[in-house]
Amino acid sequence: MAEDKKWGMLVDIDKCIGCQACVVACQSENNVPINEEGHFNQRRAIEWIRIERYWEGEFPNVKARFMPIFCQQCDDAPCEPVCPVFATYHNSEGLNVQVYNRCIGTRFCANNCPYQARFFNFWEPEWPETLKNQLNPDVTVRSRGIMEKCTFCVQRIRRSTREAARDGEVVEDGDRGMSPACVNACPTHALMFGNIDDAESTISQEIDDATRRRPVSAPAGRGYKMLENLGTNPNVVYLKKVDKTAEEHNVHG
Amino acid sequence: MQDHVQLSQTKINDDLLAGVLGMPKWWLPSVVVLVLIIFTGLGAYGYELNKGLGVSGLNRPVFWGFYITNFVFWIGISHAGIMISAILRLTQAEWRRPVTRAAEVMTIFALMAALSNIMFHVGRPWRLFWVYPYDFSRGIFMNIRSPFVWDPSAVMTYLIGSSLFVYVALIPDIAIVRDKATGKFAPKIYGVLCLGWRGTPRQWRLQAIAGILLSALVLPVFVSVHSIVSWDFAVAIGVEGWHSTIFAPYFIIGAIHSGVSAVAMIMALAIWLWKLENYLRPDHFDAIGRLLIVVAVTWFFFFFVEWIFALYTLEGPELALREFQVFQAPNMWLFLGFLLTAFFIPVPMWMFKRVRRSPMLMFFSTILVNVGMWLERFLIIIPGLARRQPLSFDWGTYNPSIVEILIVLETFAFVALGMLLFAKFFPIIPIFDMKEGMEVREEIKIGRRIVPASIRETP
Amino acid sequence: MASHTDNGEYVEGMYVPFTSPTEVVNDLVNNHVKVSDMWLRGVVAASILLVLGIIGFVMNVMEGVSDRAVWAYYALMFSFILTTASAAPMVAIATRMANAHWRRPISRVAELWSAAGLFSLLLFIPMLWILPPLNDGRRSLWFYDVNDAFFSRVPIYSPHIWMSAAILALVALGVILLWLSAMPDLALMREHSTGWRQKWAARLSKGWVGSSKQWNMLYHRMGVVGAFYFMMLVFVHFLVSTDFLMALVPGWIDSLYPLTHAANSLQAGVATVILTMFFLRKFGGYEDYITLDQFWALSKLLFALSLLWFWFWFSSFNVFWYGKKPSEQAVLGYLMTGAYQPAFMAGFVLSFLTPMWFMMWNRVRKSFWGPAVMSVSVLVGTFFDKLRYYVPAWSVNDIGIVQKLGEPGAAHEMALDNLPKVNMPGVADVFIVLGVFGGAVLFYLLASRLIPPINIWEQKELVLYKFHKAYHRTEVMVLGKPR
Amino acid sequence: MAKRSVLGLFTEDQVDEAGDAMEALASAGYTTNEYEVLTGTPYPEGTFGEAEPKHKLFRWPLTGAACGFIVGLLLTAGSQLAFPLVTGGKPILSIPPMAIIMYEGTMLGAITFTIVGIILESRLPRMFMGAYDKRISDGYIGVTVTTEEDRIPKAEEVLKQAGAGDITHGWESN
Repeated sequence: MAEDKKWGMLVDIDKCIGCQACVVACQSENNVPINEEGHFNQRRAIEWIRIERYWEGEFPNVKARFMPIFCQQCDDAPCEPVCPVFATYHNSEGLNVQVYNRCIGTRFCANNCPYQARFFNFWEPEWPETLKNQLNPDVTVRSRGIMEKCTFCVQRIRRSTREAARDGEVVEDGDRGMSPACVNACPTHALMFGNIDDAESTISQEIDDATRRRPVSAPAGRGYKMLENLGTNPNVVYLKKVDKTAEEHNVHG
Repeated sequence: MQDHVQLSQTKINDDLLAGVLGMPKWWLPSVVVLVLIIFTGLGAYGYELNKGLGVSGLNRPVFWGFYITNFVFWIGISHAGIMISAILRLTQAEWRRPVTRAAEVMTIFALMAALSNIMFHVGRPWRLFWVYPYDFSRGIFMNIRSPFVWDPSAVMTYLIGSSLFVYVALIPDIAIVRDKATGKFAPKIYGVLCLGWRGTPRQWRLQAIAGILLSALVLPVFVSVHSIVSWDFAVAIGVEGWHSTIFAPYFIIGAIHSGVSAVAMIMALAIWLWKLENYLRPDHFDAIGRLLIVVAVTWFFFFFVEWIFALYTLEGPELALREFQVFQAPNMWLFLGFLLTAFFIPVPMWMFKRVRRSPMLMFFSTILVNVGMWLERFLIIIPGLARRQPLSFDWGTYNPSIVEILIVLETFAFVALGMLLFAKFFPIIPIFDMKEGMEVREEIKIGRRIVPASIRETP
Repeated sequence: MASHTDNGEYVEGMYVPFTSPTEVVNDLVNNHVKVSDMWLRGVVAASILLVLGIIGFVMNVMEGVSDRAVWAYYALMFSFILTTASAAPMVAIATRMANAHWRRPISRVAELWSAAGLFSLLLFIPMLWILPPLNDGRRSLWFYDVNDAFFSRVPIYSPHIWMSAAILALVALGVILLWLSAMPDLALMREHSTGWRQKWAARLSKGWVGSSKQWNMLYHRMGVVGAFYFMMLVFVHFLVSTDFLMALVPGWIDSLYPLTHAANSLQAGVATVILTMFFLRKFGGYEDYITLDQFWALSKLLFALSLLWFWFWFSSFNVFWYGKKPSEQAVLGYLMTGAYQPAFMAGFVLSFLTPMWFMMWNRVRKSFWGPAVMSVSVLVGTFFDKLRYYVPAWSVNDIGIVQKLGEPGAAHEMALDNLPKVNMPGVADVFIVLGVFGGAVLFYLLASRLIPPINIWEQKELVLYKFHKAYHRTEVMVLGKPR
Repeated sequence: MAKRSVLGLFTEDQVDEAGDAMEALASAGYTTNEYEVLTGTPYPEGTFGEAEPKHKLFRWPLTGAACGFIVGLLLTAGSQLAFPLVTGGKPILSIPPMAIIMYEGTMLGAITFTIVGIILESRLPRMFMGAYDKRISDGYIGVTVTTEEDRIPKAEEVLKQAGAGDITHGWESN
């Protein structure tokens, strides 16, 4: 069990059925404000994880393709260096963290994110009275004028490591409910979370198996990373749909 | 050739101080109007502060809009000041004399306007000072790897530098105002401002050196400022069409294009407002027109190269972006307007001597240029952000809200007001420089031809 | 009207011209017609080098034109001549447009370099065979794309066609400019000289009698030709740096580079002129004309252009470095930090750091040795800078795009994945470098015998428009601004 | 002790007379830092036969540049080392950004120091105007002598002889 951590995610497009359970789970876990219709029309909806739906083929034999997209926690994240106030940086566990208190809202990071995984609080977030009490006490409620994005549910990671430390154990992937809300919520286990620095961990096994004989110029397994040509080195690996017609979409985003 | 008018020093004083000692009747009304516009804009900003940036037209993925466009535009305008005064001082071009100060003053107010745009733009402006190494209590400094830290450092350097530059060049004229001003306090105040200038040979000598030395020092800064502004965009790899190495020089030359045009505009205005036709001669417009042709053509070449290399890659997303920029409404119309106003209407106009020598025509052609250059910035920033790229699920659009429009108008009013106020308290045309110009003018008689000449101190 | 010494010379910091045009004429004509042995030595040395170069060229031809890597150094030298000799006339053109009086003694010195343009034309011919046409998938300005119905209709030899046309135009313009500005002087030669020189002058001066009509035409034409020369120069650099350089390296997309190529050439051109001035002054016997004024003014220009060098380089580098795109990182690594790093460092130090540091000081700028030494540094620096671009680029042999163009999004992946082996200069390459250098100098020396290297008529104008006069208790300089 | 100063006023076209006055003053034994010519416009150097003013301006920009450079270096390197946060896989000491900010610092230092230098080198700010005449702004040329009280009348005499129109007196203290 390796001590050094590098959290990663594995998304199996083949298993995704586009049920949006992850989206709902994420919203309630991370105190993401309710996206009313208005917000969507203004293109200001905040979804840390979103299911992108692409239609493929011509009617009648048209297929829906689903693609869960969230912060890829890139190693060479283009969003990090451009923040003038260190509001976002790379922490020791390979996470691209967002420090809300520091953010002054230049929205530079959002421009530089090729995955558009960053969201800006254009309005003061509001919840109906009835929902006020279900806010997650472990997660900051972001004020208006700052950026936010997927954190791999860092609060869960922290809690489980803390508890493990208390019991004198080293936390394993997935136990003590450490994996992000979206992963727990996915009915088809399309999402997998874990420490990719640890060669034994299930996720590393999966990724290794899926991405053998990289780079993408000579594609082997189903594994690929989004927009790899930009050299952002994401920590999220996608697995192609097992379907010839899907390839173009998946390989190049 | 130099169809100039030789004037006595008293005459020069009276003409150029008319706006300072007296008050033209149009002055107060126009100030009132401008102040009203400014208050409207600030009201809109207050509303934005209160409600949040939701009141603007910004959205995901178009996170930058009018404010940044306007920021870049004003930075561009600000570049004319140093461009005109520094380069023409260094080349000792005689026609610089009347235009330098107006240009430099415009630099200062344009820079302030640009900075204010950043304030309008950010989500939490009350913490904007965090980009400076100031806040020790917070226990963290700014991230100097961010172009948004390079920007403030460069712009502040430029602002401080050019303000001091203007002040030093202003001292002898303040002394003149001190001698001319009447009333109880004015002479005292000006006396303090001019630091007790008396006009000894030593002071004049250093004044001359200051012109050259400071020009040489400010020029590199002026180059760096807009390069850095361009890197705000060029270093980004997330946005198609921004990641291009040519951006730095391309922005510079664009800035000069719009800035020099702005100077020509101000010259025309000065003629009409302060009746300075004896000082701003058709020759000056002719010269600035020639300069503008060169600048505009160079700028167009850069524009051309930038496009060639966008297509050179034959990359799908890049081509898609360009297609979106040029062939899809509304960008299509903006692009068309931009090409016409920034290049294809004014430049052919300037080709004719008659146009170059007419303040009226120069005024309108240069206004066109600035409209065009504003559109250019808009077309660089927005279509790229609309993300015509593989993740087609997130394509965006942008419609500015009334709040943004009001605030943009406010910046224009602000610069205009700044110029008017400055012109009320200080001579907007450098008096001593004009006098010197009259002093050094010479003529050489060769046979029947009289060649204009000018006196230089022997090196 | 002005206080003069009786002879044109350089008296404490200020240039005192000749009093009368006739003196100017006599002095310059005499100086021009006599053959100095310094000149003969120069010709002999240059010819020897040229012969070496031809030997080297033949050695390369033996190896054949199929492998581009063999010709890397040849391409380097072509671009070097294009960057130095072809850019030198700009000094004359620009200053003439700015109507700067100090240019008058040296405008011809600069223009004569367009004679060396003929040599660069010769150099260019073999490159047509070495470079592949578009149909083997090399990138190009002409958007050749085997898959695209429209683009594939582009003639596959477009780069060669356009480049040849452009460089031909450039050289032609240069020679025409030289001829135009020489016309009045040739007329002088026609009157004042004898033998073959007189015949040649008579033929070329085209019945120049110096009527005011002719003068107006001359000024006008020189302006137009000069402007076109500048445009063509920029265009040629644009084509060379894209179709003959960047296109060869997959993933090298630097939209600023064509302009960098042109801007650097201006810097090198100024350096070339300064160095030529220096030699003409030292060995050509023109001390009275090429004075501190010229060195001072040109060294300011060189200083500014050296700063520009850094700005262009940094603008490209910063964007690549910050962007971290793999394709761009690969190119940076190959051209800058890789095996060619020494060449890059040499270029950086000699073309930027040294001039910047030393020419900051007026004492260096306002001297004869300072600018000369700095120009040597700049020229050597330019050589190494061009080396680190051309040699690696021409060593890339598999452009390797064709097979990728089929795949979706192939353009993204056009990156330099396998680095070619380092290309060290062989004997032939050294010979070629020396030979090209010698050839250019030889062309200049020969031309300087046919046409006076100091512009006599502009020198006469100087006497009219620039003189000193007493002003109350001091003396000032009066500068006329004709036109 | 308190000094007094006297000013002789010459008209715009009395340039040479003003020059004469300066020469006369010199020959009357006044030192060059006692008498000065005041003009409303810059005349070419030495028009009145005055000596070229010596100044040490050129050390100012260099000092300023050096200071600015050092500050920039400390600031950039220091802030990165003090908060070693990795951003975008860039090195902790990233040279290009440091270069940019150090450059700005250098230029800012150079410019501000130059301005200060120019003001100080031109002997400004000056607390006491001494003998001065507003008409100098209208192109009149003033020759002023600043010296001990007892030598004032002689200076006045000299100025009058040289053809000075009006004579004004002023107090000087330094």
